Amino acid sequence: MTEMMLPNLTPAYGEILMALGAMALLMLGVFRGNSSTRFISLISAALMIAALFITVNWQDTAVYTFGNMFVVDRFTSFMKILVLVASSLAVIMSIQYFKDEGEERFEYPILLLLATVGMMVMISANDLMSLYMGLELQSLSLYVLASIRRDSELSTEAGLKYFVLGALSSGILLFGSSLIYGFVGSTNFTVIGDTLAHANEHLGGHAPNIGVIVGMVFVLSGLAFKISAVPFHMWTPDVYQGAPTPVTAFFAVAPKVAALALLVRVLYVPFGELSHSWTQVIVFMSLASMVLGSVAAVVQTNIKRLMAYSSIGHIGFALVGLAAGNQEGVRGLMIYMAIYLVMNVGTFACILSMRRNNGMVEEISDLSGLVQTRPLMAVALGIFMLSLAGIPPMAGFWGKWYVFKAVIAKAVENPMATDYGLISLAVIGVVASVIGAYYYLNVVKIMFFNAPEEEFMPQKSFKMTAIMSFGAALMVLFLLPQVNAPILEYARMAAAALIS
Amino acid sequence: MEHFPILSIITFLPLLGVLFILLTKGENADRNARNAALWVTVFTFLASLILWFSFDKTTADFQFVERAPWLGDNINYHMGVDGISILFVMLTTFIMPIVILTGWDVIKVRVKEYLIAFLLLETLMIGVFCALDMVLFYLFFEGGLIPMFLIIGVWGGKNRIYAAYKLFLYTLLGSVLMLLAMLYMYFQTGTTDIPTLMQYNFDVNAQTWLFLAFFASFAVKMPMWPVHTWLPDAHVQAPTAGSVILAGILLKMGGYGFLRFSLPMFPHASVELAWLIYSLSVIAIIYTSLVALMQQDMKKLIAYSSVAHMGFVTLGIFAFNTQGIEGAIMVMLAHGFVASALFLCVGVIYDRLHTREIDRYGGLVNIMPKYALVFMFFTMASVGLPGTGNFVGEILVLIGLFKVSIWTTFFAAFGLILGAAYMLWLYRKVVFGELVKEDLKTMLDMDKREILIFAPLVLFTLWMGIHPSTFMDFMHVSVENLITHHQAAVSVVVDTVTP
Amino acid sequence: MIYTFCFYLFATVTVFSGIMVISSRNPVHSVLYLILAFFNSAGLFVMLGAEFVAMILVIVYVGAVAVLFIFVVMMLDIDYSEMRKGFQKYLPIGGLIGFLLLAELALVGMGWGLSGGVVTDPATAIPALTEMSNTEALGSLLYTKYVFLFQMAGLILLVAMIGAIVLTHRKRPGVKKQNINKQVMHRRSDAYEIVKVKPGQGI
Amino acid sequence: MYQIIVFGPLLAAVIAGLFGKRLGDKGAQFVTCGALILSAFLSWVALFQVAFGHSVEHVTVMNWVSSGDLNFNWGFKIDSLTAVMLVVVNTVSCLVHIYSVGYMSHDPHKPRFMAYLSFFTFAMLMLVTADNFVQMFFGWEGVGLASYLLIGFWYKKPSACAAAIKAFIVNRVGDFGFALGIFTLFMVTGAVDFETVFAAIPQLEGQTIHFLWMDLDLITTICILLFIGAMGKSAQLGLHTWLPDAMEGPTPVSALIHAATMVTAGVFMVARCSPIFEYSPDALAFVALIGASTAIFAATIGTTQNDIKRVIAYSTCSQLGYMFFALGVSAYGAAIFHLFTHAFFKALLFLGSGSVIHAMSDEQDMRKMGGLRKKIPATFAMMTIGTLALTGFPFFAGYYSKDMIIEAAFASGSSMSGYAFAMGVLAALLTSFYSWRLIFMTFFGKSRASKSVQDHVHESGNWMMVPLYVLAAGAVGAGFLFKDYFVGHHYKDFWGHALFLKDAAHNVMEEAHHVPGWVMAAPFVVMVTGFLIAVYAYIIKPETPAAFSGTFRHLYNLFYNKWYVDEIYDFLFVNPAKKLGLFLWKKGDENIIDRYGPDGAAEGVMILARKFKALQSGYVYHYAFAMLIGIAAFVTWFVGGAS
Amino acid sequence: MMEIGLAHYLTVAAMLFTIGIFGIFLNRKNVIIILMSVELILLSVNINFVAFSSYLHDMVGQVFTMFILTVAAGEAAIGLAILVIYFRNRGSIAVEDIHLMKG
Repeated sequence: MTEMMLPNLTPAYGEILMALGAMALLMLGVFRGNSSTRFISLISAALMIAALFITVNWQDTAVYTFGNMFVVDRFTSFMKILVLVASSLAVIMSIQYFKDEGEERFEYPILLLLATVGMMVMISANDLMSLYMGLELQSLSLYVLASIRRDSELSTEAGLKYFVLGALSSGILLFGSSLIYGFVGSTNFTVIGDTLAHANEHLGGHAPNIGVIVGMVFVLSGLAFKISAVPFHMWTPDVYQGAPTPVTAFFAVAPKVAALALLVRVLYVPFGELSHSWTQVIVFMSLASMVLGSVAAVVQTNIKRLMAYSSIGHIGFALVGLAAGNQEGVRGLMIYMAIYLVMNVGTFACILSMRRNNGMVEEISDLSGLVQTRPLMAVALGIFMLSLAGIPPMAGFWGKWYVFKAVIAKAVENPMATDYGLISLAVIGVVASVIGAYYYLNVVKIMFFNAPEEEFMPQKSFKMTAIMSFGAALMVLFLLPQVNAPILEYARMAAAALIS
Repeated sequence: MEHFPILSIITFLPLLGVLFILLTKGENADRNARNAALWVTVFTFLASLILWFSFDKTTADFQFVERAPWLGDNINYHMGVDGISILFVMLTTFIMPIVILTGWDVIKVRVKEYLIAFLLLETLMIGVFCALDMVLFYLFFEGGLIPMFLIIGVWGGKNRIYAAYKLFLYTLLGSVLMLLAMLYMYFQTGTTDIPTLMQYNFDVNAQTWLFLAFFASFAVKMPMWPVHTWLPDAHVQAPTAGSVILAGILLKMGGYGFLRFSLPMFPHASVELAWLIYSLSVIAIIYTSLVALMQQDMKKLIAYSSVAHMGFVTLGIFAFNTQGIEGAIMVMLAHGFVASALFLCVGVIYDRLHTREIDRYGGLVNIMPKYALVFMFFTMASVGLPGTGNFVGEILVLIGLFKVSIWTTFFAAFGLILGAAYMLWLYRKVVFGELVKEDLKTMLDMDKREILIFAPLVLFTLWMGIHPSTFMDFMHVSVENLITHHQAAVSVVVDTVTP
Repeated sequence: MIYTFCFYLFATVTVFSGIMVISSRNPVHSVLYLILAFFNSAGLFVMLGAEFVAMILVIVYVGAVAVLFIFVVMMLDIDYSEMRKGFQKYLPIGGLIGFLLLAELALVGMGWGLSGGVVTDPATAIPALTEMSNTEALGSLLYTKYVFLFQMAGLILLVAMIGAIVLTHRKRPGVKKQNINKQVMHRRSDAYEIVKVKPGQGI
Repeated sequence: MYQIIVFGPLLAAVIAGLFGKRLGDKGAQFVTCGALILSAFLSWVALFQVAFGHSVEHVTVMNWVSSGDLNFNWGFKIDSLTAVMLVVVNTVSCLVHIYSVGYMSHDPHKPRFMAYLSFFTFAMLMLVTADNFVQMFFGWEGVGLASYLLIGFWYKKPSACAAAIKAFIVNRVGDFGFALGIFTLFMVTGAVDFETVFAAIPQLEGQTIHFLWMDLDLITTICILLFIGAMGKSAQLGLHTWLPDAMEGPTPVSALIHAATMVTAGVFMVARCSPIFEYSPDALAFVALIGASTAIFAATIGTTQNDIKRVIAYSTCSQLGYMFFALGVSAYGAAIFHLFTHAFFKALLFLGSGSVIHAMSDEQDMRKMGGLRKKIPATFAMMTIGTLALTGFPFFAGYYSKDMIIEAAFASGSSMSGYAFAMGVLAALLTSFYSWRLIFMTFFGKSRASKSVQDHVHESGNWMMVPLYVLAAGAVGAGFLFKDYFVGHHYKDFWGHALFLKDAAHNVMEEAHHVPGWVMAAPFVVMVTGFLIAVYAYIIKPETPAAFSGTFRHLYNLFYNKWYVDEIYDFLFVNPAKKLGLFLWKKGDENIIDRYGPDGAAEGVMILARKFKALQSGYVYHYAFAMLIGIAAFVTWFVGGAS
Repeated sequence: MMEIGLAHYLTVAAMLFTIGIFGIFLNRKNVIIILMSVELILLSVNINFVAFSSYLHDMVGQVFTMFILTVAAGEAAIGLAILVIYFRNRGSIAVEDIHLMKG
C-alpha cells in the first residue's frame, strides 16, 4: 500500500464541517445540559448555513472522491441547498416548540444535524455502499427524532412504526443492492452504468439480465419508501401525525428531497440504460401517489395527517418529472421540490403557531375563522394551501407546470408514436390535482368562511412569523423573473450535469 | 418596452388600491377603503379610456404591445390588445366601479377584504384579456378563481360553500386539461406566444385533442350545457356584486378563449367539431330556457338565462363568419351589461327584503316605479328587443349562423320565444300585480346610488343597440383577419389531407 | 462432497431456524433460534471463504445484538400466554405472494452467470490466500479505500448511541448519584458556618 | 320632416315617461297630443307629397349595423304605401291620444299611459317607414313591446298581466318566423334593405332550399316565414289567440293598436313584400287560405261573445282575414284600401264601445246593457255609423273596400280564389249578424244593468266625442273619396312601385270591376240577411238565441269557447313546456347532471377516500403487507415480462 | 444439483428474506419478533453479498457485509430503544395494539 494519500476532501467539506460540528456540539451539550438547547440549535442552523455556502460555491464540473464513492456536481449542490435550507429552518422552527412544551433536548438539533449529514451523503452517493451508509445515518436519526417525545404515546408509536417499516425498507434496498452487485459485479454507480451500457451495446437486442432489473426494482422500492411513494407510503400519515410537529416539518421536506435526489441519481447514473424498465415502475408509483394523496386526504381532519397525504400526492407529482425520463423532467422535479420546500416549511410554520392555552392543537377545525383572529397567518396559510393545490399564480402551480411540461414533451417527442401512457399520466395527474385542490380549499374555507373560534396564543417567536410571511411572499413573488430565474436556471444546469 | 406600458398600468392599477386598502386603519377604515376602491376602479377606467381613444382601428395587429423576458424558455411577459380584446378590457374596467358601488353599504362585514378581493379580481380579469402569452393567460385565467371563491364563500348566501366549491373545482377541472394542451403546444412549437401560435399549423389529429382540451376549459367557463350547473348555484349564492362580475365578465372569458385560441389555433378541429358546439349550444338554449321557466329563485332564473345567452355566443363564434363572430362579441358585451344589470335589479330588492324567492314579491311597481322602469328596460333588453345591444348581437349571430346551419338557427331562434316567456313571467310576478304582501309595503324605491349604478348601464345598452358601430368598428378588422386566417388554415389542411 | 453436505446442513438449519424465529410462541426461543441461524450462516460464510465476516457475525451478532435482544425480551415483562393468535389469518394470501416472490428470486438467482453485463475483472479482487488472509485483505481495504464509509459507520454508531441514550436514559428523581466533581470541589465553607452567638440570646 | 313625424312621438314619449311627475298630467297630455297632432298633420302632407306627387323619398338617419357584408341603416323609405300607413297611423293615433285624455281622466297614471301611446306610435312609424327588414323588425318588436305595456297597463289585474304576456309571446312566435325569413333573405341576397332584396328576388325563382328534411322552393319558404310573422302580428288563424285577450287593456289601446294600426302591420308587411310574394303563387295561395279561414273562423266566434270589446276584437280578426286573402289573390291595393277604411270604422267602433263602457261604469258585458239608445244618442249614432261601415252598407267606407276584396277574390285566377270568395261572403253574413247583434244588445231592448249603473249612464265629454266624430267622418267618406286611388283608375299612379305585380297586365283589381252581377250583389245580400237575422233574434224574438244555443249546444260551445284553441295550445305547448322545464330542472339538472356529474364525482371521491382511509388501518403488518404486495407486483411484472 | 453453486446460496438467502418478510406481516403479537425478522432479512442480504463476493472474486461484497453488520447493530440498538420506551408508555408490545393512529 504505497499510495497512502489522503483522499481529496474538498468536495466533502460541508459534510465534514457538519459532522465535526455535531460532535463538538454534542460535547457542549453534555456539559451544559438541556438549557443550552437554544444555543446548540442556533449553532446547528449556522453550521448548516455555513455548509450551504460551501456547497453553493461548488460550481465546477463533477468531482469524484473517496474512491469514486462520493460525487459532487451541480445536481448535488442544488439538492444539498434544498436539504440544508429545509433542515436549518426545521431546526429554527423547533426551538420555540420544545421550549413551550418544556421538553428541550440538546440532542435534538444534533440528531437533526447528523441526519442532515446523512442526507448530504445520500445526495452525493455514487456507490451503493455510500448510498446505504448515508441512508442509514439519516434513517437512524429520524427514527430517534420521530419518537423523541418519549413520554408521548403517539410519538413513540410513530417512532416504532417508522422504525419497523424503515428497517424493512432498508432490508429490501439492501437485497436489491446485493442482486445488483452480484449481477453486475460492482457497487459503483459509474461502473454499473458503464457496464450496462457496454452490455447493451454488445448484446444488441438482448434484454439486460433480469437479476439487475429485479435488483433495481428492490432498490427503487427501498427508496420509494423514503419518499413515501405508493405503495410504500403507508407509514407516512401515522408518523407525521405522531411525531412532534417540528419533526414532522422536518420529515416533510429534507429527507424527501434527499431520497428523491438519490433516486434520481440511481435511476440515471447506474440504470440510465434501463430507463425503459424503471419508467414503468415510476409511472405506476407516480400515478398511484397522486391519486391516493389527493383522494385520501379528503376525509382527514388532522392537519398533520392532511399534510402527510399531501406530501404523498406531491411526491407523485414530482415523480411525474422523473417518469418523463429526460433532462427536462429532472429539472422539473428539482424546481418542484424547491417550491415544495417553501410551501411545506411555511405551512408547518403556521401549524406550529396553532397553540392554545392547553397546548398544541392540530385539528383542521381549530383553524375556524382564523382570518378574523389572526389575519396574517390566515392569509399566509391560505397562500400556502393554494400553492399546494397548484392554483396559479402561486408558486405551486409552477412546480406542476414544469413537471407536466416535461412529461408532455416526452410523450409527444415523436409525433408518430405518441406515448399514451405518459399522456394518461398527465391527464390523471391534473385530475388528481383538482381533487387535491378540494381539501386544500377546505382549509382555506375553514379559515375564511367559518365563524371564529377561540384565538390561538400569539406567536412569540419572531422567526416563525418571518418564515411564514417570507414563505408566503415567495409563493406569490415566484412570478417575478428576479425570483424565479435563479432557481430555474440553476435547476437547468443541475439537470444537465446529471443527464447529458 | 419602447413605449409607455399602458396595459400593465391598467392591469395592475387595482393592486395599488389593494395597497391603499391595506393601509387604511381606524374608525373610518371601511369608508376610506370603499372610497379608495371606488377611485382606483374609476381611475382604471379612465386609464383604459386612453386605450379606447388611441386604438388604431385599421389594423388587426396587437397594439400597445409590451414584452419582457419572464420565465425564460421563450415564455415572456407579453401583453397587447386587438380589436376583440380591447372591448373586453373596456367592459371590465367599466363594470368595476359599478361593482364597487353595488356593495357600497350593503356589505357590512369584512369590508376591506371584500374590496381587496374585487380589486384583485379586476387585475386578473384585465390580465386575461390583455395577455398574449399562453402561460400568462392561464395564470390570470385561473387566478381569478381564488378571489371569486372567497367572494362567494365569505359574503355569499346560505349554501355558499357548496356553490364556491362547485365553481372552483368545476372550472379548475376544465382548465387543467387546457393546461396540458398548452404544454403540448409549447413543446410542439417551442413558444407560448399567442400571436405566434395563431400562425402555427398544428397537426390535424393533434388539433382535435387540443381543441377538446381547450374546449373543456372554455365550455365550463362559458358555461355550456351540460357543464353549466355550477353557474346557477354560484349566482344564487354569490353576493350581488359577485353575480355581476360573474355574469358580466367571467362568463365572457370562455367566449374570449374560443376566439383567441380555439378558432385561430385549431381551425380544422373547430370546423370538424362545430357540430358538437352546435348541438350543445342549441340544447343549452332550449334546455336552460325551459328550466328557467320553472325557477322560483330570481337569480337562478337569470343565471339560467345567462346559460342560454352564452349558447348564442358559442353558436356565433362557430359560425365562422363575420356576422356570427361579431354578433357573438356583441352578445357578450351586451350580456355583460344586461345580465349585470339584471343581477343588480335582483340585488336592489334583495337588499331590502333579503329573499330572492319570486313568490315573496309582487306588485312592486306600486311603490317602486323607478325600479319597475329600470327592471322593465333590462327585461326587455334581455329578451333581445331591437334597440338594445342584445338584439344587435343576437340578430348578427343568427344571421351568421343561418348561412351555416339552418336547423341550428331554427332552434336557437326558438330560444328567443322561450326567453321572452320566462323573463316576462319573472317581471310580472315580481313587479306587476296588486301589492298585497305586508312586508313589501315599506320598501323604498331606488336611491341615488342605485340610480347612479343603473344609469350608465341603461345608456350603454341603448347605445349598443342603436349605434353599435361605436363598438363594432373596433372589432371589424380583427374579426376579418381572424376569419381570413381561419379559412386559409382550413383550406390548407384540406389540401394536404385530400391527396 | 463434504462441501455439499456442509452446505445443506448449514442451509437447512439456517432456514429452519429462520422459520422458528418467526413462529416460536416464546420470544426467548425466537432469539435463541436467531442465534442458531446466525451461527449457521457464519458456517456458510466460512464455506464461501469469508472467515472474517463469519467471525464478526458470531462475535458482534451473537455476542452483542442477540444478547441485547434477550435483555430486552427479559426486561419487558410480557405476558406470553396472549401471544400467537391470528397468525393464520393472512397466511393464505400472504403465503401465496411470499412464495411467488421466493420463486421469482430463486429464478433470478438461477440466471446468474459470468457473462454479458458482469464486470469480470473486479477492481478489488480477492487476493489469493497465499498472498493475504481474508482478514488482512479486508483490513487493508477498510482503512484505505473505504475510509469514508468507515467514518460514516462511526457516525452511525454515534447516532445509535445518542439515540439510545436520548430515548431510554432518564433521570430518576429519587436516585442518589455520586458527583465526583462536586465532591472534589467541596469546601469546608460549604458545610460549616461559623456563627458568633452572643451570650444569653440563643440562636 | 320625416324625422319629425317619426321621432316626435318618441321624444314626447320619453318626456312624458321620464318626467311625467314633474310635468303633471296636463303637461304630459299636452306634450304627447301636441306631438301627435303635428305628426298627423305632417303625415297628410307626406301623403300628398309622396302618393299624389308620385315621388319616393329615401332618408338615411345613420348607420346602424355593419358587419362584413351585412350592412343596414336607420333610414326611411317613404313611398305611397308608407305614406298611406303614416296617415292611418298618425291620424288614428292622434285621435286616440285626444280621446284618451277624456277616457283616462280618472286614472292615476296618465303620463305613463300617454307615454306608452306615443312610444307605440313611434314604434309603428319605425315599422312603416323602414327601408330595410331589420328596421322593420325593430318597429315590429317595438309595437309588440308597446302593446305588451299597454295591455298590461292596469298591472294590478292578473288577467291584464297574463294577456300582456300572451300577446308578447304569441307575437314572438310570429317574429320567430319573420326573423328566419329575414335570415333566409340575407343568405340568398346578401342584403336586408328592401331595394337590394327586391331587385335580387327575380333571379332566385325556381331555386330550392334544404330545410325540414325537404328541398323547398326558396321563395315560397321565404314568403311563408315572413308570413308567419305577419300572422302573429295580425292575429291570423293559429296565432290569433292573443288579440281577444288583449282587450284587457284600456279601450283606446284596443282602438289604436288592436284595431287600426299594429294588427295591420302584417298586412302592410306582406304588401311591402309584394315583390317577393309575387314570385311564389304557392305562398300567395297559403296567405289567401289563412286569411279566408281566419275571416270565417273569427266571425263564427264573434257571433257568440258577450263582451262588447271581444266582439269587436273578433271582428277585427275577421276583417284582417279579409285583408290577407286580398293579399293572397294579389289584390294588394284592395287589402291596403280595406286596411285604410277599416282603421277608421274599427277605431270608431272601439272608441264608441269605449264610450259605452265609460257610460256603463266600466261594464263590458253586453248582457248587462241594453236600451242605451236614448241615454247616449251620440254614441249610438257613431256606433251605428261604424257598424254600417263595417258591414259594408252601400257608400260607407267598408262597402268599397270589402266588396272590392270579395270581388277580387272571385276574379283572381288563384287556386284559392273560390274558397276565399265563399268564405268572404259567408263571413260577411256573420259580420253583419254579430255587428247588429252588438248594436241591438247594447242599445235596444230594456236595460239589464243594475240600478246604480243605470243612474250613472251619461254621454261622454267632448274629449272623447270629437275624435268619434272625426272617425265617423272617415268611416263614411274614406271609401268613397279614395277608392279611385287605392283600387280604381288611379291605381298605378297612386301606388307607383310600392306595390308590385309580377304580371302587371293581369291586374286583379282591374278585373274585379268586371265580375258578374251576382258576385257584386252577394255581399250586399248577405249583409242584409245578417241584419234581418239579428233583428229577428234580438228585437223581435229575443228568446231565439237561447233556444238556438240550446239546440246546437255543441256548435254553440265550440264558437263560444273560441274553438278551444287556447285550451289546445295550453295542452300542446304551454303545459308541456312547463312540465318539461320542471323535468329538466329537477330530473335533468339535479338528478342527472349534478348527480352523476359534479356531485357524483364528489361522492365517488368521498367513497374512495373512505376506502383508502379504511386501508390505512394503523396496523404495521398491513403496511408491511402493502409493501410486499408492491414489491411482488413489480418483480412479477418484470420477471413475467422477461420470461 | 450435486455441485453447490451460487444459485444455492442465493436460494437460501431468498428463503431467509421471504421468511423475514413473513415475520413482519404475519406476526400479530410481538414487535420483538419483527425486529428479529429484520435481522433475518439483513442476514439474507449478507449471505447474498458474501456469496456474490466469493463467486465474483471481489472483496467489495465482504466489505459491504461488514458495514451492513455494523449498521444493523446500531439499528437494532435504536429499534430496541424505541421498543422500550413504547413499552413504558403503553405496557404492551403487541403489534395489534399499535394503532392509535390510523385512517
